[in-house]
Formats: sequence, structure tokens, C-alpha cells
Amino acid sequence: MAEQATTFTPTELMACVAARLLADKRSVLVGTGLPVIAAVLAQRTHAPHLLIIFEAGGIGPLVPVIPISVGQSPTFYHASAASSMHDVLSACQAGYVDYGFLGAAMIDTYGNINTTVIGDWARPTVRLPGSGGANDVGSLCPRTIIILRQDKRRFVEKVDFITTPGYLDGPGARERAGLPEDTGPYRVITQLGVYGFAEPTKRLKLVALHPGVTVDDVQANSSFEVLVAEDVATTEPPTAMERRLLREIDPAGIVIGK
Amino acid sequence: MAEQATTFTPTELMACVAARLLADKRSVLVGTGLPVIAAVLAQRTHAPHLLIIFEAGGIGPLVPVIPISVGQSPTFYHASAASSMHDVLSACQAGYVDYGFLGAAMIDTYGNINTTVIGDWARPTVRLPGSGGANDVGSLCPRTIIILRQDKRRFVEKVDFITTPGYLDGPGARERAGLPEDTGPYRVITQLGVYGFAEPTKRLKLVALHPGVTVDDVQANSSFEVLVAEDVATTEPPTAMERRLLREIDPAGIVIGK
Amino acid sequence: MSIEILQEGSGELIGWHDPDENRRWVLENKTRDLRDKRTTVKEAVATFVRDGDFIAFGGFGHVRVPMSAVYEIIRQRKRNLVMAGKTGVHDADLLIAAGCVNKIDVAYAFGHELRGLSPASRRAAESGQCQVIGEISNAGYQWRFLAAMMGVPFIPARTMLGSDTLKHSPCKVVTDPWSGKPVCLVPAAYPDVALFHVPRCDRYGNAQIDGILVEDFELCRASRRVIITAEEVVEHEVIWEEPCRTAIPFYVVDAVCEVPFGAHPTHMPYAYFFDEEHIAEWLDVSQTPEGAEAYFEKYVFGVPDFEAYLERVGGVRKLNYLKQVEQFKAPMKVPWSKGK
Amino acid sequence: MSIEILQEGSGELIGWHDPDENRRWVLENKTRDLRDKRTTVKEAVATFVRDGDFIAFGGFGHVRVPMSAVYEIIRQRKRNLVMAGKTGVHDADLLIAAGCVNKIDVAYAFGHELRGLSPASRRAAESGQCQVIGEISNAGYQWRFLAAMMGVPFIPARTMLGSDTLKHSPCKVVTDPWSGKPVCLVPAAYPDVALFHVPRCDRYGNAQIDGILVEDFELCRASRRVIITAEEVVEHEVIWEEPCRTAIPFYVVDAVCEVPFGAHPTHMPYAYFFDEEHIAEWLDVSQTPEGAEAYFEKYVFGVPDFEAYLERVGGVRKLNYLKQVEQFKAPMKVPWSKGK
Repeated sequence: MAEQATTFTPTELMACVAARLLADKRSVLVGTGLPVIAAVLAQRTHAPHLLIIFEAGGIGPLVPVIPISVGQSPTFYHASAASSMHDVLSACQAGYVDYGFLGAAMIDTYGNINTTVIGDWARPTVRLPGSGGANDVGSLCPRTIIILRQDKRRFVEKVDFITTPGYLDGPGARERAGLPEDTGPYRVITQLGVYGFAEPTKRLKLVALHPGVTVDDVQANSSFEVLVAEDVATTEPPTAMERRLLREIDPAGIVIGK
Repeated sequence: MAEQATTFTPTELMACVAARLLADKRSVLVGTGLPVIAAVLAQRTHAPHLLIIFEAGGIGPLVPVIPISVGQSPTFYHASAASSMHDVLSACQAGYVDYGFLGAAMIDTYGNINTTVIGDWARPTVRLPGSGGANDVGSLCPRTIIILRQDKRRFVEKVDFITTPGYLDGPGARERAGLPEDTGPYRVITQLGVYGFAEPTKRLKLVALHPGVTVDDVQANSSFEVLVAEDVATTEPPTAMERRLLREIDPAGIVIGK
Repeated sequence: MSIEILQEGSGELIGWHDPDENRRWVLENKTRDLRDKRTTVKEAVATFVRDGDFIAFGGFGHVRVPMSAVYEIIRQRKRNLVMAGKTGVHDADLLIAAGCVNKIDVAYAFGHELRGLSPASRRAAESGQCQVIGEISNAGYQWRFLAAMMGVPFIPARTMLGSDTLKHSPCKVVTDPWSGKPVCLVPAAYPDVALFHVPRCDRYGNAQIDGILVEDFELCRASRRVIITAEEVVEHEVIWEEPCRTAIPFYVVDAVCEVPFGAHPTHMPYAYFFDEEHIAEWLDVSQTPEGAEAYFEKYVFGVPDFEAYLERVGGVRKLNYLKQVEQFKAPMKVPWSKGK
Repeated sequence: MSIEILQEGSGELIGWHDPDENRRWVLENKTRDLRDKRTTVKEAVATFVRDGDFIAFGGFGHVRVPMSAVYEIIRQRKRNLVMAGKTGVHDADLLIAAGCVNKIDVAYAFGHELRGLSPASRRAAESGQCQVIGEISNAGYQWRFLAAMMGVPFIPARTMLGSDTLKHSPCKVVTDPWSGKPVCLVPAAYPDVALFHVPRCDRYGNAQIDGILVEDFELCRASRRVIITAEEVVEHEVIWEEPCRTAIPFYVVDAVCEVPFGAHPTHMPYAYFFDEEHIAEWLDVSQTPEGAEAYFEKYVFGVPDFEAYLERVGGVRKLNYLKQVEQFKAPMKVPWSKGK
């Protein structure tokens, strides 16, 4: 078994868990922050042939250090192509991109995401940035991975605003709406655990707990009753090597912390 | 008055007449053959700031010698851009191209062009190349100029097949079909004369005769009664300078002849 | 026979024109000849950016944003601009905070990517001072520009379906007549004016872009008026060497301005890094209206032009440093990162 | 609410797939990792071109056509190919004459541009040996590939309306729900296989094109299988230097073949001129079926590979001459021009 780090932060753990979900020889559309860190970590560990794509046009770069913007030069450093948003999002729509990564302000039981407003759309309590490319990723990718910090305000029964479609109101809803078949949220990663979606209901379901976290902790940080898999796994903590690599990818600790 | 050439061929005359129709500081989409020769001749005489565009992607070249293909390197020699068909035809559709040039196997009273089949479509007597970019030019350009050799088989009441729309079946038909407003055939140039389109009927109408040609010659080379303008002009013959320039543009005499 | 309109979004349809009407506008207003379009940013903004315009900026996020023009728009106190929030970040934040933009159509705005949310523009959105007139996704905006570039009324897309983003967009959902499945139609968007910063451009407006194009290829062709600021205005003959590198063709361009470091404090790929210290300063002071006001006094109204601004943000030493960071020769500073 | 379908063309709908079905195909068949795809033209054609395929070629007219692959398709006696006549000229003429292509969807075919009509393929069309399954315009085909590249069922266009070209196309005319005007919808076209010749490409398939792209950008992304022949296979690191020059990305490519002069007798911009003597020979002999047959015996079946063919058409002396013509160092010969 790999050497384990003695201490790690929740952010490090989420990055490692996300990285491990990415299969080698597949493609992933990433944004800045944890997603790009997870993808590069995957490349430097079990998935050396993972194709990393940025929505602004960078295709297949060897990302030297974490980019601050998804259009920054590291996103097309030693790349196969420095192309365009039209090219990348067309490729995504045409089925060339396997994984998508999203952050979220709020998520609901069907994996629908809100990053637009808290409160009423016309007179919001809090105005958030909106979709950006999130709706496109969530609409078009076969396997979307969502990363967020979980608490009662963020894990809600029904989001105020569906910025990005999860399973909408349940089985078949995506297809009825016209979204591409066989797409949708795949996993949700929080500081407490990892969630999948139950069949056939498409409701959020706990599949793994991080070390030291209990199902009670999960329920205490959700405003709805989370389904729990029969065989909930326990997340492997970050290895020392993973932690070293995370420092290499984010030397300034912008995302991973100092 | 400019020095006139003592002798000239019908092809030279058609090239000069076509060139003179092109206003300076406008744009023209050209194919190979007489169109590109006419456009370059215009550039080297009265229209130095004419923008020449080729459908395959060449934008604003200084065409050194006549290209044999519309994708050949002279079509983007000393050019502002070597782009793509999507870019050029989009620009045309969006209104950036003023003049279009077309050849034709057959033309009818409304300026509809056939370059697809003679006879029945499914079992043609003669199979011709089809639209190529012709339909796009004829659909999208404000002023389409058509050049062809005229005879009874080529000037017909109704073409067997409308490859490229002229005024279809008369006034308003283009707009009803959904074609962009204020587009359509502008002039037809043959070895006998120059034709416009009568208002409001949109029927072919003789507006100028080449030197030595009579209205009877025109009618004898048309299978329908051609309308004749009240004030039919006489085409100025090519000047010696124009003829010299034509030799420069087509030194091998590929189109202009030897 | 007919196909069903299944849904119509309620977002305001900004920037759409009947294709024939826009063709007429192009015919009457866009020049086709190579003419010298060099001018100053001051002149270009005075002439081509008008109060009430639907405005868009090239680049993406904090990358290759024509900031010298953004500052000039603020300096000239343009008003009632409607912004294409096609990922509008630092540009949107400043223009909203300065009161130039009071409506925005949002794909992404009110945030500074990894740096966090935008205090000033969020305040404006939440108070109603800046109105959000619609929502859309990045692909949605991208393809609205594609439709406009192509001179067609719409482009079909398979995103946004089923979401509230679509409900608040100007898109429609119809049945695809071939597959019978619902498909989203995004309407064309023709900005009144779009501004771009590029590494090099000739005097006529033929511009090259190093690295990713983002959506600049489509956006410049979609826009009615186009201002280019360039690190360097090069001879036309430079374009001849590699005409396949022309991303923006001269005939869509109205003004060409040479502005070295014209993207500062945003990033110019291969040339210079973000000025994270300056962005951090803005994020810090813009937490209050007074702080934002003081910022504009110091960096926009208080300087006569962009070069004076560059002096004020750190001059030659700062600019050299930013070049070094981009070349991996100096470490980046990220003051807004509090070691979270 | 609904919008009207005003017209439906009767052309055979070749190459269209439900977008979901094509996504599934892409998911299961296209690789995403950098893998060495170098092979011979013989292997590439044997593996990726299948009898009955809907096939398309890059380039335009007589420019940058992957002729070494065209000859190999003939040599391997592929049958029942359906060709995208997206301006198919020398390629179409040979493949029809050789009996490989027996259906063609025509934007432009049966001609050799300025050189005149194609005796062999016209004969085949008029006799019914090669069936024309539909008509379309160049823009129509271009945008069918755009739709496929984007994974959408159709793209709207304002061409072809009112014409018989549209009547014999697979397009539909509907009412634009915004303007109320009729608009043409061109359906997506996904070729089963497309072949391109490029100046340089890495072993994974990242290809650069010098000069115009024509419709190769969209076509390569639209096609299910892609074969690249390249003047030179370069190291991957060459791509790194200017990743913005990658016109064809590796993940759409299935085979990479190094074939110097691989476009002969067509033209390779900046590299070599058309071999007009050879094209004239074909136009001359193909006036009879026997002549065409003899041509294939001499230049295709009678040689083991493309290098032997290059020897037969004139070898080093001819190739050097064609390079010189392209560089304006030697005069072109145009034997088919009879001083008309």
C-alpha cells in the first residue's frame, strides 16, 4: 500500500479523490481551481494519457503550474492545439469529452446546480456569477464531477435556480428536455464524502465517507435526507506522493492552501 | 479618349466589360476564369481598392497571375487573410460581399442559371458540374454578374433546372423564397452585348451592344424575345492598355486565348 | 406540416437584428478597402463607443482584455452600456462599478475566477443599479456570435435544455425536424461595438492572435463596430508572410490603436502575466463604493492616458517583472490568495 | 405554438445521424490519448476505408487533394463508395472512372475547373453507372459539415432557397421563429471516412495547413474516421511551438502517413504546382473507357506504390520542376489549354 501522509487538509483530500475518478486515456474538460489540479494530479499518477481540455481553447497541454484563468498560457503550454471556444464546446457537444468538472454554490437531490442567484432571480439576495461554461459541461458531458463544500445551505432539496442541469426532476427528465443521452452528474465530492446517484431514482446517494466522517456528519450538513449506499466505502487518504505532487502543481498554494 | 486596340477577341471584350462594372472600394467574390481576370483588371485600372475574395478562403490577395483553381496559392498571395470557406461564405451571407461573378451553361428570362443538367435530372442528356459555389453567390450577393457565351440553346425561356436563383418567376419571388433582400442578378455579359433586368418585371433586357452587333443578332441568338432598352448603349472596345494588362494577368492565354 | 415551439425563454433579446436589416447596415457602414485606421484609444472610443451601445470585449476572463479601452470608456463617462457578459470579469466589474454599464446579459459576470467574487459589481446587481437582463451559457453566447457572423437568425445547440438558465435566456426550444428531439435555438447577437486586444495588427486592421482565439474569431465578425488595440502595429507585409494567421480581417475593423501593455492588468499570453498585485488592490478597495471611487480617481480620471497609468501602477520595473513571470523567470505574486 | 415546414428537398439524406447516435459512436470508437498512428497508405486505406462508405476528401478542386490515398483506394478496388462531391474534381473523376464510387452527392463534380468537363465521370453519370443522389451548394456542404462538427442536427442558411438545387437536396425550409422569414436548414453530414493531405503532422495526427483551410477544419471534425497523409511527419515538439497552427487535432485522426508529394498531380500551396501535363494526359485518355482503363493499368495497378508512380510520372526532374513553378522560377505548362 502506498505511503500515507500523516496529515492532510480537506482540500487536498478532495483533489485526490477527484483525480482518482479520472480514467486514463479519456478526456476531461476542466476549469481553474480544484478541477485542473485534480486532472493534472491524475496525469502525474495513474492517468498519464488523460487528455485535458479547457473551454477557452487549450487542448492537451502539459500544464506546468495551475493556471489562474482558463484562458491563460499554461492552458496551452506544450499543447496539441491552441484553438477556440467554438472548437472545444463543439467537440464537447459532439461527444469527444468524457468528463466534466464543476464547482457549485448549491446542489440539490437530483444534482442540479445553482451558481446564479440566491433568492429571487429578479431581486436576488446574493448575485452569483451565472453559468459560464458550467451549463454546457453539465449538459454535454457523459460524466460530470461536482466539487463543493457541503453544508445545510449548500445541500438543498431543490435549488433556487437550476443554472446547470443535473437530473432535473428525476429519471428521463434530461432526455425529455432534449439533453444528450447518457450524460449527467456522475459524482459529487465534498469535504465529507463522495456521492453518486441512485438508480432508477437519480437521487443523490452517499457512496464513500472520508476518513473520520460519519453518516451523521453527512446528514447534519444536508438540508435533506441523503440516501446512503449499503456498502459505503472509506476514502483512502492522500498519499505523501499525492501531497508532494499537489505542491508541485500549485506551488503558491492558491487553491491547495499554504 | 483612351487609345483603342485595333483588334480584340470577344473574350477580351467580355473581360473588359465585366471589369468596368466593378466599382472601386467594393468587394467581389470571384471564381477562376474570366471573373478573376475581370476583377484583377479592374484593380489594375479604375478600381485599385477593389477587395477580391475567393470562396475557398483567399481574402484580398494581390493576384500575380490567373489561378487555375480557386484554392491555388495565387488566391492568397500577398493577401490580408488565408481563411476558410466557412469564413468567406459567412461573410457573404452576412453582407460583406458586394459583387458576385458567375458563369452559366444556360440562363433564362429571369436570370435563373442552369449548370446542373440538360434534360431530365434523374436521366440527364448532359450532366454538368452542379452548383459549386454558384448558388451561394447568386443567392447572397447584392449584384451578381453573369458571363456566358450566348446562343439559342443557352438563352432560354425557362431553364431545365434552376441551379442558381435569378429572379425565379418574377418580382418578389426571391424575397418570398427567403433569399436575402436586395440581391440578385445585376448584369449578364455575352459576346454580343450586356443585359440588365427590367423593372418591375425582372426580365432580361438588353442595355448595351458590343461594337458591330445588332439587336437582330441578339434576337437570333436567343430562344426568347429579349427586351431592349430604349437607349441601348454601345460597348467601348478594349483599350490597348486593357489588352496589355489582360496578357499580364493571363500570360499563358489560358482564358484570354493565345 | 410544422414543428413545435416547445419553450421560449424570457430573457431580453439584446443585439438581435433581422438578418436583412443587418446586411443593409453592413452594406452601408462597413468599408471594404484597405484604409489606414490608426488612431488613439481616446479617439476610437469617442467615435465608436456610444451611450446605450450593446458592447462586448475580446479575450476571456482576465486574459487578453483591451483594458486601455476599458479605462478610456470610464474616462469618457460613457453611460447606459449593455454588456455582453460572455465571461465578463475585470472589464465588467470596472465598467459596472464606474456606472458605465447598467445592464448586463450574463453568461459569467460578478466574479474574478479563482480570485473570488466581485464586490463592486455584485453590489450593483443586488441593489438593482445594474440590471441583469438575461442568462445564458458560454456556449450559448459563443454560438449567438456564430449565428451573427454567419448572418443567420439562430444556431441550434444541445445545451441549456431543461435549466433555468434557458428559461431566463432569449433562446427557444423547438422540435428538430429530423430527429424529433427538442433542440435549443440560440438567436444571433450582433454587438453594436466590440473591442479586442491583440499582439499585432496592421494599420488596416488585419490582426493576429497568439495562442487561443477564445471566441474572438466569431465575435469580431458579429459586431457592427470593431476597435482593435494592439501591442504592436506592424507593416502590412508582415501579414503577407502568414495570411493564415489573420484571425481578425481588416474589413470588420473600424479603428486600430497601438497600445503596448494594453491588456494590463490582465494577461497577454506569451508576453506578460496578470498584475495580480493591481487586481488585488482593486478587489480590496472596491469593497466599498468610496474605495472604488478613489480607485477611479487615482488610476483613470487622475491620469491623462494609459501610459501615465502604466507609470502609476509601477512603471518599467513592474512591466519587466510581469514579462519575467510569463517567461517563468520570476515567481508570481498572488496577494489575493490568503493561503486558503 | 409551432413553426411551419415550408419545403422538404427530395435528395437522399446521406451521412446524417441522430446526434445521440453519433455521440455514442464517437464515445466508443475515437481514442483520446496521444498514440502513434503512423502507418502506410496501404494499411490506412485497407483498415479505414470500407466498401459502401460515405467518403470525403480534404482540399478543394485540384488543391491539396490526398491523391496517394485516392490511387490506393483504386488499387485496393474499393467498391460502392458514396462520395461527398463537396467540389470533387480530380479525385471524384478517377474514383468514378475506376468504379470505386457509384453514388455521388453533388455540390460540384464532373468537371476539372478551368480545364473543362470530366469525360470519364460524365459518361458514368449519363449512363447511370454513377448515380447522383442529391444536389447541394458549396456553402450547403460546408455547413452540413459544420453541423456535424458541432453535433447538432442542422444549421440554418440563406442560400439555395427557391432553387432546384434545394429541391434535389436533403434540406428543409422552415419559418424562422424570430423573423418569420423562410430559412433553409442543412442537415448534418458525417462522412464515414475523410482523407486529407497536409504539409506537416505529428505522429499522433496534429496537423498544420499552410494557406487556406477550405473546409478541412469542419470536415475533419465531422468525419467518423480520418486518414492524414502528410508531406512530412514532424516531431510532436514542433506542434508545441505554435499550437494555434493545429488545424486538425489528433483526437479526430485515425491514421498518419508520410507521403512526400502526396498531392500529385494536384497542387500543394507553397510547395509544388499542379502537374498539368499529367492532368492533361488523364483528360485526354479518359475520353474513352479503354483509355481510362489503360491509365489505371499504367499508373495505379502497374506500380506497387506511390513512389513508383512518382517515378513513372517523371521522377525527380518532374518534381523539381513542379517546385520551381510554384516558386515562380519556371513557367507553367498547360497542355489542356488549346489557346481558346
